[in-house]
Amino acid sequence: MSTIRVQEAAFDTGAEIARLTEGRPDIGGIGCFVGTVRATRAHPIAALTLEHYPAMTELALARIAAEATARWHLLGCTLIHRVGRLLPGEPIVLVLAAAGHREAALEATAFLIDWLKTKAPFWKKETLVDGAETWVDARDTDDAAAARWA
Amino acid sequence: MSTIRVQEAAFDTGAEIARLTEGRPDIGGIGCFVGTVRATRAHPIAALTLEHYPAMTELALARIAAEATARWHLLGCTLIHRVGRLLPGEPIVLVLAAAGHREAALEATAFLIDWLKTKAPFWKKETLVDGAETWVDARDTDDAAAARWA
Amino acid sequence: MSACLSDPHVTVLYFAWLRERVGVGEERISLPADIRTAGALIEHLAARDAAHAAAFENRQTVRCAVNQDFAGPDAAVGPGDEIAFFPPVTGG
Amino acid sequence: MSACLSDPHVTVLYFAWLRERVGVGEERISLPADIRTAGALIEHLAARDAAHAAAFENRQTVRCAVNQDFAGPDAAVGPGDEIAFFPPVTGG
Repeated sequence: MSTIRVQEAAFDTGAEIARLTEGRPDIGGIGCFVGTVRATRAHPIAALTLEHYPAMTELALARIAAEATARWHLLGCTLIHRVGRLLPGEPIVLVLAAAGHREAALEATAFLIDWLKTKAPFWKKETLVDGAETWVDARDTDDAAAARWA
Repeated sequence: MSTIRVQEAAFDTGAEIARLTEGRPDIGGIGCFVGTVRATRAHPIAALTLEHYPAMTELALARIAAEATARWHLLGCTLIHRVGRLLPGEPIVLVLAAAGHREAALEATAFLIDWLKTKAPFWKKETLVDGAETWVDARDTDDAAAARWA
Repeated sequence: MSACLSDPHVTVLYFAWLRERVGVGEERISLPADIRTAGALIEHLAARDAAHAAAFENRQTVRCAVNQDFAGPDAAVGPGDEIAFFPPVTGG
Repeated sequence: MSACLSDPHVTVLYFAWLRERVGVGEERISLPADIRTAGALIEHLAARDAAHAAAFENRQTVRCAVNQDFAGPDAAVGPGDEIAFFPPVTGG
Protein backbone atom coordinates (compact mmCIF):
# COMPACT_ATOMS: atom_id res chain seq x y z
CA MET A 1 0.00 0.00 0.00
CA SER A 2 1.46 3.32 -1.05
CA THR A 3 0.36 6.84 -0.25
CA ILE A 4 1.58 9.38 -2.80
CA ARG A 5 0.74 13.07 -2.47
CA VAL A 6 1.92 16.39 -3.84
CA GLN A 7 0.52 19.33 -1.89
CA GLU A 8 1.10 22.91 -0.80
CA ALA A 9 0.00 22.29 2.78
CA ALA A 10 2.27 20.98 5.52
CA PHE A 11 1.96 17.30 6.43
CA ASP A 12 1.46 15.68 9.83
CA THR A 13 4.19 13.06 10.20
CA GLY A 14 2.60 11.40 13.24
CA ALA A 15 -0.76 11.08 11.48
CA GLU A 16 0.92 9.64 8.37
CA ILE A 17 2.76 7.02 10.44
CA ALA A 18 -0.54 6.13 12.15
CA ARG A 19 -2.28 5.81 8.77
CA LEU A 20 0.55 3.61 7.44
CA THR A 21 0.60 1.23 10.39
CA GLU A 22 -3.15 1.09 11.22
CA GLY A 23 -4.28 -2.52 11.40
CA ARG A 24 -0.88 -3.88 10.35
CA PRO A 25 0.66 -5.71 13.34
CA ASP A 26 2.99 -7.51 10.90
CA ILE A 27 4.97 -4.26 10.66
CA GLY A 28 8.05 -4.31 12.90
CA GLY A 29 9.73 -1.06 11.90
CA ILE A 30 9.04 2.22 10.14
CA GLY A 31 11.86 4.20 8.60
CA CYS A 32 11.20 7.88 8.04
CA PHE A 33 12.91 10.87 6.52
CA VAL A 34 11.76 14.49 6.69
CA GLY A 35 13.58 17.01 4.52
CA THR A 36 13.36 20.64 5.64
CA VAL A 37 14.19 24.05 4.19
CA ARG A 38 17.72 24.75 5.40
CA ALA A 39 19.03 28.24 6.07
CA THR A 40 22.44 28.91 7.60
CA ARG A 41 24.48 32.02 8.32
CA ALA A 42 26.73 31.06 5.40
CA HIS A 43 23.72 30.60 3.12
CA PRO A 44 20.88 32.72 4.49
CA ILE A 45 17.94 31.93 2.27
CA ALA A 46 14.60 33.66 2.82
CA ALA A 47 12.43 31.10 1.03
CA LEU A 48 12.44 28.12 -1.28
CA THR A 49 9.93 27.82 -4.11
CA LEU A 50 9.15 24.33 -5.35
CA GLU A 51 7.89 23.83 -8.91
CA HIS A 52 6.89 20.49 -10.39
CA TYR A 53 5.48 18.79 -13.49
CA PRO A 54 1.94 18.00 -12.33
CA ALA A 55 1.03 15.45 -14.99
CA MET A 56 4.17 13.45 -14.26
CA THR A 57 4.96 13.91 -10.57
CA GLU A 58 2.61 11.44 -8.92
CA LEU A 59 3.38 8.91 -11.66
CA ALA A 60 7.12 9.27 -11.00
CA LEU A 61 6.64 9.01 -7.23
CA ALA A 62 4.42 5.94 -7.64
CA ARG A 63 7.12 4.27 -9.77
CA ILE A 64 9.75 4.96 -7.08
CA ALA A 65 7.43 3.62 -4.36
CA ALA A 66 6.70 0.49 -6.40
CA GLU A 67 10.41 -0.14 -6.93
CA ALA A 68 11.15 0.15 -3.20
CA THR A 69 8.15 -1.99 -2.28
CA ALA A 70 9.32 -4.77 -4.60
CA ARG A 71 13.00 -4.61 -3.57
CA TRP A 72 12.46 -4.56 0.19
CA HIS A 73 9.05 -6.29 0.45
CA LEU A 74 7.66 -3.20 2.10
CA LEU A 75 4.37 -3.48 3.95
CA GLY A 76 3.65 0.17 3.23
CA CYS A 77 5.23 3.28 1.87
CA THR A 78 4.40 7.01 1.93
CA LEU A 79 5.82 9.80 -0.24
CA ILE A 80 4.52 13.33 0.34
CA HIS A 81 6.19 16.28 -1.36
CA ARG A 82 5.25 19.89 -0.91
CA VAL A 83 5.25 22.51 -3.66
CA GLY A 84 4.96 26.28 -3.63
CA ARG A 85 6.76 28.76 -1.40
CA LEU A 86 8.32 27.40 1.80
CA LEU A 87 10.15 29.19 4.60
CA PRO A 88 13.32 28.13 6.45
CA GLY A 89 12.65 25.27 8.85
CA GLU A 90 9.50 24.17 7.04
CA PRO A 91 9.20 20.52 5.99
CA ILE A 92 9.49 19.82 2.25
CA VAL A 93 9.27 16.08 1.89
CA LEU A 94 8.17 13.06 3.91
CA VAL A 95 9.33 9.51 3.20
CA LEU A 96 7.98 6.54 5.18
CA ALA A 97 8.83 2.88 4.65
CA ALA A 98 7.27 0.14 6.76
CA ALA A 99 8.66 -3.40 6.85
CA GLY A 100 8.82 -6.48 9.03
CA HIS A 101 12.30 -5.55 10.27
CA ARG A 102 14.35 -2.41 10.64
CA GLU A 103 17.05 -3.21 8.08
CA ALA A 104 14.55 -3.22 5.21
CA ALA A 105 12.68 -0.18 6.55
CA LEU A 106 15.82 1.96 6.89
CA GLU A 107 17.44 0.86 3.63
CA ALA A 108 14.22 1.50 1.74
CA THR A 109 13.93 4.95 3.34
CA ALA A 110 17.41 5.88 2.10
CA PHE A 111 16.62 4.48 -1.34
CA LEU A 112 13.32 6.36 -1.58
CA ILE A 113 14.81 9.76 -0.79
CA ASP A 114 17.84 9.12 -3.02
CA TRP A 115 15.66 8.19 -5.98
CA LEU A 116 13.14 10.92 -5.27
CA LYS A 117 15.94 13.48 -5.43
CA THR A 118 17.06 12.31 -8.87
CA LYS A 119 13.96 10.78 -10.50
CA ALA A 120 10.99 12.96 -9.57
CA PRO A 121 10.23 16.18 -11.48
CA PHE A 122 10.65 18.88 -8.85
CA TRP A 123 12.77 22.03 -9.08
CA LYS A 124 13.81 24.36 -6.29
CA LYS A 125 14.33 28.08 -6.57
CA GLU A 126 16.03 29.85 -3.69
CA THR A 127 15.19 33.38 -2.67
CA LEU A 128 18.07 34.89 -0.73
CA VAL A 129 17.50 37.44 2.03
CA ASP A 130 18.61 40.18 -0.36
CA GLY A 131 15.83 39.18 -2.77
CA ALA A 132 18.06 37.48 -5.34
CA GLU A 133 16.56 34.35 -6.87
CA THR A 134 18.50 31.33 -8.10
CA TRP A 135 17.49 27.91 -9.35
CA VAL A 136 19.21 25.31 -7.22
CA ASP A 137 21.77 23.22 -9.09
CA ALA A 138 21.56 19.44 -8.94
CA ARG A 139 24.24 17.97 -6.70
CA ASP A 140 26.68 15.39 -8.08
CA THR A 141 26.50 13.70 -4.69
CA ASP A 142 22.79 13.11 -5.27
CA ASP A 143 23.53 11.30 -8.53
CA ALA A 144 26.18 9.24 -6.75
CA ALA A 145 23.74 8.41 -3.93
CA ALA A 146 21.09 7.30 -6.43
CA ALA A 147 23.64 5.29 -8.43
CA ARG A 148 24.49 3.05 -5.48
CA TRP A 149 21.02 1.48 -5.78
CA ALA A 150 21.36 0.74 -9.52
CA MET B 1 20.85 18.68 22.03
CA SER B 2 19.62 15.23 22.98
CA THR B 3 16.28 14.10 24.34
CA ILE B 4 16.48 10.78 26.20
CA ARG B 5 13.39 9.22 27.77
CA VAL B 6 12.28 5.87 29.12
CA GLN B 7 8.53 5.72 29.69
CA GLU B 8 5.48 3.48 29.81
CA ALA B 9 3.30 5.87 27.81
CA ALA B 10 3.17 6.02 24.02
CA PHE B 11 5.11 8.83 22.33
CA ASP B 12 3.96 11.37 19.75
CA THR B 13 6.41 11.18 16.85
CA GLY B 14 5.17 14.38 15.20
CA ALA B 15 5.50 16.34 18.44
CA GLU B 16 9.00 14.96 19.02
CA ILE B 17 10.09 15.99 15.52
CA ALA B 18 8.64 19.46 16.13
CA ARG B 19 10.47 19.74 19.46
CA LEU B 20 13.74 18.62 17.82
CA THR B 21 13.56 21.06 14.94
CA GLU B 22 12.00 24.08 16.68
CA GLY B 23 14.10 27.18 16.03
CA ARG B 24 16.76 25.25 14.13
CA PRO B 25 16.61 26.31 10.43
CA ASP B 26 20.16 24.93 10.02
CA ILE B 27 18.61 21.44 10.07
CA GLY B 28 18.18 20.07 6.54
CA GLY B 29 17.01 16.55 7.27
CA ILE B 30 15.60 14.39 10.06
CA GLY B 31 16.04 10.64 10.02
CA CYS B 32 13.59 8.65 12.09
CA PHE B 33 12.97 5.08 13.08
CA VAL B 34 9.95 3.73 14.93
CA GLY B 35 10.08 0.13 16.15
CA THR B 36 6.73 -1.56 16.77
CA VAL B 37 5.50 -4.76 18.41
CA ARG B 38 5.29 -7.26 15.58
CA ALA B 39 2.81 -10.12 15.47
CA THR B 40 2.41 -12.40 12.48
CA ARG B 41 0.38 -15.51 11.74
CA ALA B 42 3.60 -17.54 12.00
CA HIS B 43 4.45 -15.91 15.32
CA PRO B 44 1.22 -14.72 16.91
CA ILE B 45 2.28 -12.93 20.06
CA ALA B 46 -0.33 -11.44 22.38
CA ALA B 47 1.97 -8.95 24.12
CA LEU B 48 5.56 -7.91 24.69
CA THR B 49 6.80 -6.92 28.14
CA LEU B 50 9.84 -4.66 28.30
CA GLU B 51 12.07 -4.70 31.38
CA HIS B 52 15.06 -2.43 31.89
CA TYR B 53 17.81 -1.47 34.35
CA PRO B 54 16.54 1.92 35.52
CA ALA B 55 19.76 3.22 37.07
CA MET B 56 21.68 2.49 33.88
CA THR B 57 19.25 2.91 30.98
CA GLU B 58 19.23 6.68 30.49
CA LEU B 59 22.99 6.74 31.02
CA ALA B 60 23.47 4.10 28.30
CA LEU B 61 21.11 5.91 25.92
CA ALA B 62 22.87 9.23 26.55
CA ARG B 63 26.23 7.61 25.73
CA ILE B 64 24.82 6.26 22.46
CA ALA B 65 23.33 9.66 21.58
CA ALA B 66 26.62 11.40 22.37
CA GLU B 67 28.54 8.98 20.15
CA ALA B 68 26.18 9.57 17.21
CA THR B 69 26.20 13.33 17.75
CA ALA B 70 30.01 13.40 17.64
CA ARG B 71 30.37 11.08 14.65
CA TRP B 72 27.77 12.72 12.40
CA HIS B 73 27.80 16.27 13.81
CA LEU B 74 24.13 15.93 14.62
CA LEU B 75 22.14 19.08 15.34
CA GLY B 76 19.79 17.11 17.55
CA CYS B 77 18.95 13.57 18.55
CA THR B 78 16.02 11.89 20.33
CA LEU B 79 15.84 8.41 21.87
CA ILE B 80 12.59 7.36 23.53
CA HIS B 81 12.08 3.78 24.67
CA ARG B 82 8.94 2.38 26.19
CA VAL B 83 8.85 -0.19 28.99
CA GLY B 84 6.06 -2.29 30.45
CA ARG B 85 3.44 -4.34 28.62
CA LEU B 86 2.85 -3.50 24.95
CA LEU B 87 0.37 -4.93 22.46
CA PRO B 88 0.92 -5.88 18.80
CA GLY B 89 1.20 -2.80 16.60
CA GLU B 90 2.17 -0.52 19.47
CA PRO B 91 5.33 1.58 19.13
CA ILE B 92 8.29 0.50 21.28
CA VAL B 93 11.10 2.85 20.38
CA LEU B 94 11.62 6.19 18.65
CA VAL B 95 14.94 7.31 17.18
CA LEU B 96 15.36 10.77 15.66
CA ALA B 97 18.56 12.25 14.21
CA ALA B 98 18.68 15.78 12.81
CA ALA B 99 21.54 16.99 10.63
CA GLY B 100 22.39 19.52 7.95
CA HIS B 101 22.01 16.92 5.21
CA ARG B 102 20.17 13.65 4.74
CA GLU B 103 23.19 11.35 4.52
CA ALA B 104 24.27 12.13 8.09
CA ALA B 105 20.70 12.05 9.40
CA LEU B 106 19.93 8.64 7.90
CA GLU B 107 23.27 7.03 8.74
CA ALA B 108 23.04 8.27 12.32
CA THR B 109 19.49 6.90 12.59
CA ALA B 110 20.69 3.43 11.54
CA PHE B 111 23.64 3.68 13.94
CA LEU B 112 21.43 4.77 16.85
CA ILE B 113 18.97 1.89 16.53
CA ASP B 114 21.78 -0.64 15.92
CA TRP B 115 23.66 0.47 19.04
CA LEU B 116 20.50 0.81 21.08
CA LYS B 117 19.64 -2.82 20.29
CA THR B 118 23.00 -4.07 21.55
CA LYS B 119 24.16 -1.49 24.12
CA ALA B 120 21.12 -0.40 26.13
CA PRO B 121 19.84 -2.53 29.03
CA PHE B 122 16.38 -3.58 27.87
CA TRP B 123 14.95 -7.09 27.77
CA LYS B 124 11.83 -8.31 25.99
CA LYS B 125 9.54 -11.06 27.12
CA GLU B 126 6.97 -12.35 24.66
CA THR B 127 3.57 -13.59 25.70
CA LEU B 128 2.13 -15.88 23.04
CA VAL B 129 -1.60 -16.09 22.37
CA ASP B 130 -1.70 -19.41 24.28
CA GLY B 131 -0.31 -17.63 27.37
CA ALA B 132 3.22 -19.07 27.14
CA GLU B 133 5.95 -16.60 28.07
CA THR B 134 9.48 -16.55 26.65
CA TRP B 135 12.38 -14.17 26.99
CA VAL B 136 13.40 -13.04 23.51
CA ASP B 137 16.86 -14.20 22.45
CA ALA B 138 19.37 -11.67 21.19
CA ARG B 139 19.81 -11.89 17.41
CA ASP B 140 23.29 -12.51 15.94
CA THR B 141 22.27 -10.16 13.13
CA ASP B 142 21.91 -7.35 15.69
CA ASP B 143 25.49 -7.91 16.86
CA ALA B 144 26.63 -7.89 13.23
CA ALA B 145 24.68 -4.69 12.55
CA ALA B 146 26.24 -2.99 15.58
CA ALA B 147 29.72 -4.24 14.64
CA ARG B 148 29.68 -2.43 11.29
CA TRP B 149 29.93 0.89 13.16
CA ALA B 150 32.93 -0.19 15.27
CA MET C 1 1.90 8.09 -29.60
CA SER C 2 -1.85 8.07 -30.15
CA ALA C 3 -1.18 9.99 -33.31
CA CYS C 4 -3.63 11.38 -35.78
CA LEU C 5 -1.58 11.81 -38.91
CA SER C 6 -3.63 14.73 -40.06
CA ASP C 7 -2.65 16.67 -36.90
CA PRO C 8 1.14 16.66 -36.65
CA HIS C 9 1.28 18.65 -33.42
CA VAL C 10 3.10 17.99 -30.17
CA THR C 11 2.72 19.68 -26.81
CA VAL C 12 6.01 21.01 -25.47
CA LEU C 13 6.37 21.85 -21.78
CA TYR C 14 9.16 23.79 -20.08
CA PHE C 15 10.04 23.88 -16.39
CA ALA C 16 12.24 25.92 -14.05
CA TRP C 17 14.76 28.12 -15.86
CA LEU C 18 13.90 26.66 -19.25
CA ARG C 19 10.36 27.96 -18.75
CA GLU C 20 11.70 31.35 -17.70
CA ARG C 21 13.99 31.60 -20.73
CA VAL C 22 11.42 30.44 -23.30
CA GLY C 23 8.85 32.73 -21.68
CA VAL C 24 5.99 30.20 -21.62
CA GLY C 25 5.41 26.96 -19.75
CA GLU C 26 3.62 25.21 -22.56
CA GLU C 27 3.31 25.50 -26.31
CA ARG C 28 1.71 23.49 -29.03
CA ILE C 29 3.93 23.20 -32.06
CA SER C 30 3.67 21.61 -35.48
CA LEU C 31 6.15 18.76 -35.77
CA PRO C 32 8.05 18.66 -39.10
CA ALA C 33 7.96 15.17 -40.58
CA ASP C 34 11.74 14.78 -40.32
CA ILE C 35 11.82 15.39 -36.54
CA ARG C 36 11.59 11.94 -35.00
CA THR C 37 13.63 12.13 -31.79
CA ALA C 38 13.76 14.34 -28.70
CA GLY C 39 17.28 15.40 -29.66
CA ALA C 40 16.17 16.49 -33.13
CA LEU C 41 13.25 18.38 -31.54
CA ILE C 42 15.70 20.30 -29.34
CA GLU C 43 17.66 21.40 -32.43
CA HIS C 44 14.43 22.41 -34.15
CA LEU C 45 13.21 24.42 -31.14
CA ALA C 46 16.61 26.06 -30.49
CA ALA C 47 16.55 27.40 -34.06
CA ARG C 48 13.16 29.11 -33.61
CA ASP C 49 14.18 32.34 -31.88
CA ALA C 50 16.56 33.87 -29.36
CA ALA C 51 14.44 32.86 -26.36
CA HIS C 52 14.43 29.19 -27.32
CA ALA C 53 18.12 29.39 -28.25
CA ALA C 54 18.87 30.72 -24.76
CA ALA C 55 16.85 27.95 -23.11
CA PHE C 56 18.73 25.25 -24.98
CA GLU C 57 22.10 27.00 -25.04
CA ASN C 58 23.73 24.44 -22.73
CA ARG C 59 22.37 21.11 -23.99
CA GLN C 60 24.16 19.19 -21.23
CA THR C 61 21.95 20.71 -18.56
CA VAL C 62 18.68 19.96 -20.36
CA ARG C 63 16.70 16.86 -19.41
CA CYS C 64 13.63 15.54 -21.18
CA ALA C 65 10.48 13.49 -20.60
CA VAL C 66 8.29 12.07 -23.35
CA ASN C 67 4.72 11.38 -22.29
CA GLN C 68 5.61 11.81 -18.60
CA ASP C 69 8.55 9.41 -18.66
CA PHE C 70 12.21 10.44 -18.54
CA ALA C 71 13.80 10.04 -21.97
CA GLY C 72 17.17 10.53 -23.63
CA PRO C 73 17.91 12.45 -26.85
CA ASP C 74 17.36 9.31 -28.93
CA ALA C 75 13.80 8.81 -27.63
CA ALA C 76 11.18 8.71 -30.36
CA VAL C 77 8.74 11.61 -30.57
CA GLY C 78 5.68 11.78 -32.77
CA PRO C 79 2.40 13.59 -33.30
CA GLY C 80 0.25 13.82 -30.18
CA ASP C 81 3.17 13.38 -27.76
CA GLU C 82 3.74 15.55 -24.70
CA ILE C 83 7.43 16.43 -24.52
CA ALA C 84 8.84 18.24 -21.50
CA PHE C 85 12.23 19.95 -21.16
CA PHE C 86 13.76 20.92 -17.80
CA PRO C 87 17.00 21.12 -15.84
CA PRO C 88 18.20 18.19 -13.72
CA VAL C 89 15.64 17.70 -10.96
CA THR C 90 16.28 19.10 -7.48
CA GLY C 91 13.40 17.93 -5.32
CA GLY C 92 13.51 16.27 -1.93
CA MET D 1 34.47 2.11 43.99
CA SER D 2 33.63 4.62 46.72
CA ALA D 3 34.52 1.87 49.17
CA CYS D 4 34.33 1.94 52.92
CA LEU D 5 36.71 -0.81 53.98
CA SER D 6 34.73 -1.57 57.10
CA ASP D 7 31.65 -2.43 54.93
CA PRO D 8 32.71 -5.04 52.38
CA HIS D 9 29.30 -5.28 50.71
CA VAL D 10 28.24 -5.05 47.08
CA THR D 11 24.80 -4.68 45.57
CA VAL D 12 24.02 -7.36 43.02
CA LEU D 13 21.18 -6.87 40.53
CA TYR D 14 19.57 -9.45 38.26
CA PHE D 15 17.44 -8.83 35.19
CA ALA D 16 15.17 -10.85 32.87
CA TRP D 17 15.53 -14.63 33.26
CA LEU D 18 18.47 -14.28 35.65
CA ARG D 19 16.15 -12.41 37.99
CA GLU D 20 13.48 -15.08 37.60
CA ARG D 21 15.94 -17.89 38.33
CA VAL D 22 17.60 -16.24 41.32
CA GLY D 23 14.17 -15.26 42.63
CA VAL D 24 15.04 -11.67 43.54
CA GLY D 25 15.97 -8.61 41.50
CA GLU D 26 18.47 -7.24 43.97
CA GLU D 27 20.55 -8.52 46.86
CA ARG D 28 23.23 -7.08 49.07
CA ILE D 29 26.03 -9.50 49.65
CA SER D 30 29.22 -9.51 51.64
CA LEU D 31 32.20 -9.61 49.29
CA PRO D 32 34.95 -12.02 50.33
CA ALA D 33 38.37 -10.34 50.21
CA ASP D 34 39.63 -12.69 47.49
CA ILE D 35 36.80 -11.82 45.03
CA ARG D 36 38.18 -8.97 42.94
CA THR D 37 36.63 -9.45 39.47
CA ALA D 38 33.14 -9.84 38.02
CA GLY D 39 34.08 -13.33 36.83
CA ALA D 40 35.17 -14.41 40.29
CA LEU D 41 31.95 -12.95 41.70
CA ILE D 42 29.93 -15.12 39.29
CA GLU D 43 31.72 -18.24 40.56
CA HIS D 44 31.12 -17.16 44.14
CA LEU D 45 27.40 -16.51 43.53
CA ALA D 46 26.86 -19.70 41.50
CA ALA D 47 28.16 -21.72 44.46
CA ARG D 48 25.65 -20.22 46.89
CA ASP D 49 22.57 -22.32 46.13
CA ALA D 50 20.60 -24.10 43.42
CA ALA D 51 18.77 -20.94 42.32
CA HIS D 52 21.98 -19.00 41.75
CA ALA D 53 23.55 -22.05 40.12
CA ALA D 54 20.62 -22.21 37.68
CA ALA D 55 20.91 -18.49 36.89
CA PHE D 56 24.59 -18.80 36.04
CA GLU D 57 24.43 -22.29 34.56
CA ASN D 58 25.28 -21.07 31.05
CA ARG D 59 28.02 -18.50 31.64
CA GLN D 60 28.16 -17.62 27.93
CA THR D 61 24.71 -16.07 28.01
CA VAL D 62 25.40 -13.93 31.09
CA ARG D 63 26.36 -10.29 30.63
CA CYS D 64 27.48 -7.89 33.33
CA ALA D 65 27.60 -4.21 34.24
CA VAL D 66 29.70 -2.74 37.04
CA ASN D 67 28.42 0.55 38.34
CA GLN D 68 26.04 0.97 35.37
CA ASP D 69 28.68 0.33 32.73
CA PHE D 70 29.01 -2.85 30.67
CA ALA D 71 31.95 -4.90 31.90
CA GLY D 72 33.67 -8.17 31.05
CA PRO D 73 34.59 -11.00 33.48
CA ASP D 74 37.96 -9.37 34.19
CA ALA D 75 36.40 -6.10 35.36
CA ALA D 76 37.40 -5.14 38.89
CA VAL D 77 34.74 -5.25 41.60
CA GLY D 78 35.09 -3.96 45.13
CA PRO D 79 33.13 -2.93 48.19
CA GLY D 80 30.32 -0.48 47.46
CA ASP D 81 30.00 -1.44 43.80
CA GLU D 82 26.69 -2.13 42.06
CA ILE D 83 27.09 -5.23 39.89
CA ALA D 84 24.31 -6.28 37.52
CA PHE D 85 23.93 -9.62 35.73
CA PHE D 86 21.58 -10.14 32.80
CA PRO D 87 21.18 -11.89 29.44
CA PRO D 88 22.27 -10.18 26.21
CA VAL D 89 20.08 -7.12 25.76
CA THR D 90 17.08 -7.22 23.42
CA GLY D 91 15.65 -3.73 23.37
CA GLY D 92 14.72 -1.60 20.38
